[in-house]
Amino acid sequence: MNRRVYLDNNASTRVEPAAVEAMLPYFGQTYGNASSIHEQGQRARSGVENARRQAADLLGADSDEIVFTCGGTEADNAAIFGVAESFGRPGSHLITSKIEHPAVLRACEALEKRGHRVTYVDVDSDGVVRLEQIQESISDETALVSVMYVNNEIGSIQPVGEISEIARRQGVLFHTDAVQAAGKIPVDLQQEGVDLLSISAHKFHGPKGVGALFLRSGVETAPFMVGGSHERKRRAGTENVPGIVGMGKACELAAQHLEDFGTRIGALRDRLEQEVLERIPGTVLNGRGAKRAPHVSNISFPGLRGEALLVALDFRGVAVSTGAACSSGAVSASHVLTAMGLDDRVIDSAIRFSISRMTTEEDIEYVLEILPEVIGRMREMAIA
Amino acid sequence: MNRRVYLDNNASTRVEPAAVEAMLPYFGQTYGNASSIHEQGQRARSGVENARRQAADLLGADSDEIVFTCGGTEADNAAIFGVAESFGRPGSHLITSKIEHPAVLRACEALEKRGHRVTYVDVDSDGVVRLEQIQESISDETALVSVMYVNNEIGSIQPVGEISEIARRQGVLFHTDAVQAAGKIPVDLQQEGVDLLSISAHKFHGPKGVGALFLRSGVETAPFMVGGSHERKRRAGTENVPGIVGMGKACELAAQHLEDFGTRIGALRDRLEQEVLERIPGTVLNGRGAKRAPHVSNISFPGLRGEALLVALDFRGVAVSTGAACSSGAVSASHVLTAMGLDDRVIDSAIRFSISRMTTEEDIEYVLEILPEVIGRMREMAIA
Amino acid sequence: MYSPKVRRLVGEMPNRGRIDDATHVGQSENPICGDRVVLYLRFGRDRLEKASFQADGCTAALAAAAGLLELIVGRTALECARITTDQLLIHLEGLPRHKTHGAEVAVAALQEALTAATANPQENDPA
Amino acid sequence: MYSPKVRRLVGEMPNRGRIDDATHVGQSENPICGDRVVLYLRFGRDRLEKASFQADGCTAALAAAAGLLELIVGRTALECARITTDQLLIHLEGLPRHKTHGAEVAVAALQEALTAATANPQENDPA
Ligand SMILES: Cc1ncc(COP(=O)(O)O)c(C=O)c1O
Ligand SMILES: Cc1ncc(COP(=O)(O)O)c(C=O)c1O
Repeated sequence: MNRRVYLDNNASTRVEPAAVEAMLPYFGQTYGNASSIHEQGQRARSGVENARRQAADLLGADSDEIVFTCGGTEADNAAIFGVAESFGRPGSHLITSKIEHPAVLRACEALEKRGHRVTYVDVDSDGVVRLEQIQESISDETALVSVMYVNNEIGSIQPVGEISEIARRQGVLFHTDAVQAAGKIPVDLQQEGVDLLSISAHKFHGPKGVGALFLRSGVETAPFMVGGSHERKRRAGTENVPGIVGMGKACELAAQHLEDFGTRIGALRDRLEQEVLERIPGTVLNGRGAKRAPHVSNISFPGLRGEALLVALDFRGVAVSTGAACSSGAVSASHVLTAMGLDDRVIDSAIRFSISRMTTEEDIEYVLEILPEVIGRMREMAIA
Repeated sequence: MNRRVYLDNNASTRVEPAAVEAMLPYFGQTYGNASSIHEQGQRARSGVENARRQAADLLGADSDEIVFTCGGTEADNAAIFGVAESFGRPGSHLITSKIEHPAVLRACEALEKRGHRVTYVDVDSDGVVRLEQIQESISDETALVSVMYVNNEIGSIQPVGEISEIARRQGVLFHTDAVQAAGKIPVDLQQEGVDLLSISAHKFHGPKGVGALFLRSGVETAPFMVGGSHERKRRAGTENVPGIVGMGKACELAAQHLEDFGTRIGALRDRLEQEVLERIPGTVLNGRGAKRAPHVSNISFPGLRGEALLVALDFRGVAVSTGAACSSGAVSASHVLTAMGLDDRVIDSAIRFSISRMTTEEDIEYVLEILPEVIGRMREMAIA
Repeated sequence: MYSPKVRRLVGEMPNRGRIDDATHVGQSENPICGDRVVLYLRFGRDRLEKASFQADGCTAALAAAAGLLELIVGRTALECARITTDQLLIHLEGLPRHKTHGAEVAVAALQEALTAATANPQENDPA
Repeated sequence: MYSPKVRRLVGEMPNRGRIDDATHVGQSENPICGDRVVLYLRFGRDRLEKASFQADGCTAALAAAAGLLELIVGRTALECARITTDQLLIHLEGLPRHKTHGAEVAVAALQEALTAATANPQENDPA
């Protein structure tokens, strides 16, 4: 029988059993609304506030600086729309990069339609933003700089410290999408000059449908979701108590495993990369020259098509993803690999392997065993 | 020992064990991202699509017309902002009522700041919107009429059929916040001329943090949450698979219990009301003259303060809520009771009892036993 | 939100109502939120023998009035006069941020009772 | 998204590559998405004895080419010529909405093979 190996952890991860355990009482016993004054509500409130501390601890933040959201997308949207709309002037200027997640890019595009101006800075061929372009485009009309911490497709770590310095010198707010950084590389908000930061629980073994926006103390933005006075009036909507509790537990566990993540997971990833490059001629490691998070490998097999390779690997029990989003049928080339200026044949054949702390050495061995065979077949089938 | 009686089901409900059961496999086993092409992802996708059918069935809608959200607030925000922003003209006109949930009211207010115009129609002393005001204010500049199905504070059922007729005659879209209607009174979208409708799972024994927006086939709105191409490009963000699956199960169960809800729960509520009015002199039943949903009773004890009464009842094991929202410390009078034109002493002393299908006869007996005693004490303490 | 102590005080409302043989009566009101507290005190030879309260106000004010009586019964007038809002807040196991004024109203009513001319001044207590 | 049949076909890729003794060769391309399929067919006396494919394209096109060969091997040229896109789609247990053109490319390559002059026309088959 096929072994099942899940190497699509950047898409979503397995929820930690301990996180599920922590959530369970909040479905059938402590089911009150955390805004309710009665004991049922207040016990739910305690669960939420405990989780807020756990999330704050993972990031080196203060509990008061954490606003829970329904995921990374909402956190990104809330940061971008929130800052733009509370900027003093009607049409503000934003700076972001060409390799952001769609949750940032689409929000910026929506703002452009509403009369705001957005600069999309380039990246180099390793997928790292060009700092000088940020420096050149920033001005006192700039409301926000938003550059991600770790790119989800290739894992490149962006120079967040330098960017925050540039923003700070200009007195401009800085947001970073840390959805692929939190729980994977050390993020310490006490050190870094980040004003807003997005995370999402399901990327580090927490439940789907819950995330958080860090809002540095003193930073005020227009709320994105409006309604009841939840989350200290910063985000409306009945708090997802079990989800938030699960996220809190996942934050605690991620913090505990952070060191191990950098070493053991990094080693697994390195072994995967080295062996694939060695055993399969003609492969290309994307973002090779960048400082990369330890859990992502983006490898191209020029001449093949990523999606077919994905399906073939899946048939052998290995779950991966392509750089290309083709959710609506029309395969569109990865905007990240495109921004890196890569060759079409490299872009079309890219496969993303993303590891988690639940990945074992045996998993990697299995992939190394079957991958050359699968690639071999696909090459036999290709039109010469 | 105190019995524990939960009569705050309009704030949130206990999650059905069967719904939790349905969710569990999606945390630790089928944890893939429902947008992923591999089998892990596609199994998650099946869970989501099955839930979509279950939600559609509860409402008499088509699966394609259901967009999952992270709750009632997001569904309301998405409807209001989405329609206003995709309306042809820059400054559109909206019609809503003074007794809407803050998720609708705050969204309308935000639109006013952006240059849209909003008419807030009055209600009568029973909490039912004045149809004639909708009729008078609607015009071809109106983008949307949004009036709730069932009011959350007093349970009054709004004349949704008539309103939709008025809107339809004028060619205007009609949204209804059915968060307190779905699963409690029959809602059949095949019959009703509703174009957009919001529901929230945690109000009918589903999990918190998941809801849905019904978008009638052919109705196109600008998406509220932007990013990846999820939910057929109508709502970005990784789908909360376990939450959605739990919501689906809750929809299925709510549909099965709907008849029972109208009869058994209605009878429990009626008994509670009658006995309270009889046993405790000087009480007032708010919204008495309106057609009301079977699960809500809003009763005032003039001379007392609702919140203190709530705390005193909680001490005896009975969880209820006040009309007044005082989440941020400053008690503000209920906007619903205020809109009904009630006396301050009635407004300040209102208590909402909200029942669910998990409420038993014994629960109601217990409340009837302790309530007169608690009210008696509070009256002894009051300044004459 | 509310401490177990506050919940118990509001749940049980000990010493509610008025006592007829009070030696001292004091009343205080917070004009902003409308909280009102009336305290009835009966001092014996040198100690507070009995006390009761009436209140019209939010949970915090009710609990503060009832809690204050727990703190002062059995004390001398001088000791009573020295009770501070902070001591009361500690006794209440805290009040929510925006609700500490409830404790102030109760302490103000006590001060008022101790200084004002009393309803039936059988004894003159050197407050 | 993809049926178990499609997954198996792409996973196993049966009959991939080229056969040297093909009697018929046909190629087709979808200019929009760039899918390309080449079919190699070896007809015996009156039946298709052997076939193989090469493809450069998306999952649907690959599966369609491999699936088409499963459908036609053992059939007469006439029967082969009558295979429709719909039959192929059924054999594939469906393709995603926007991907049915993958099946069209494969069927077009077959038509092309059957009508065009073949690489080594040992036999003339009345297609
Ligand atoms: C970098 C990045 N940002 C944002 C998101 C969106 O997060 P979510 O799926 O929780 O909405 C993702 C993942 O999808 C991501 O990888
Ligand atoms: C009528 C009504 N609309 C909207 C909402 C908001 O729903 P949610 O709590 O799921 O955001 C609620 C409940 O809080 C409600 O009662």
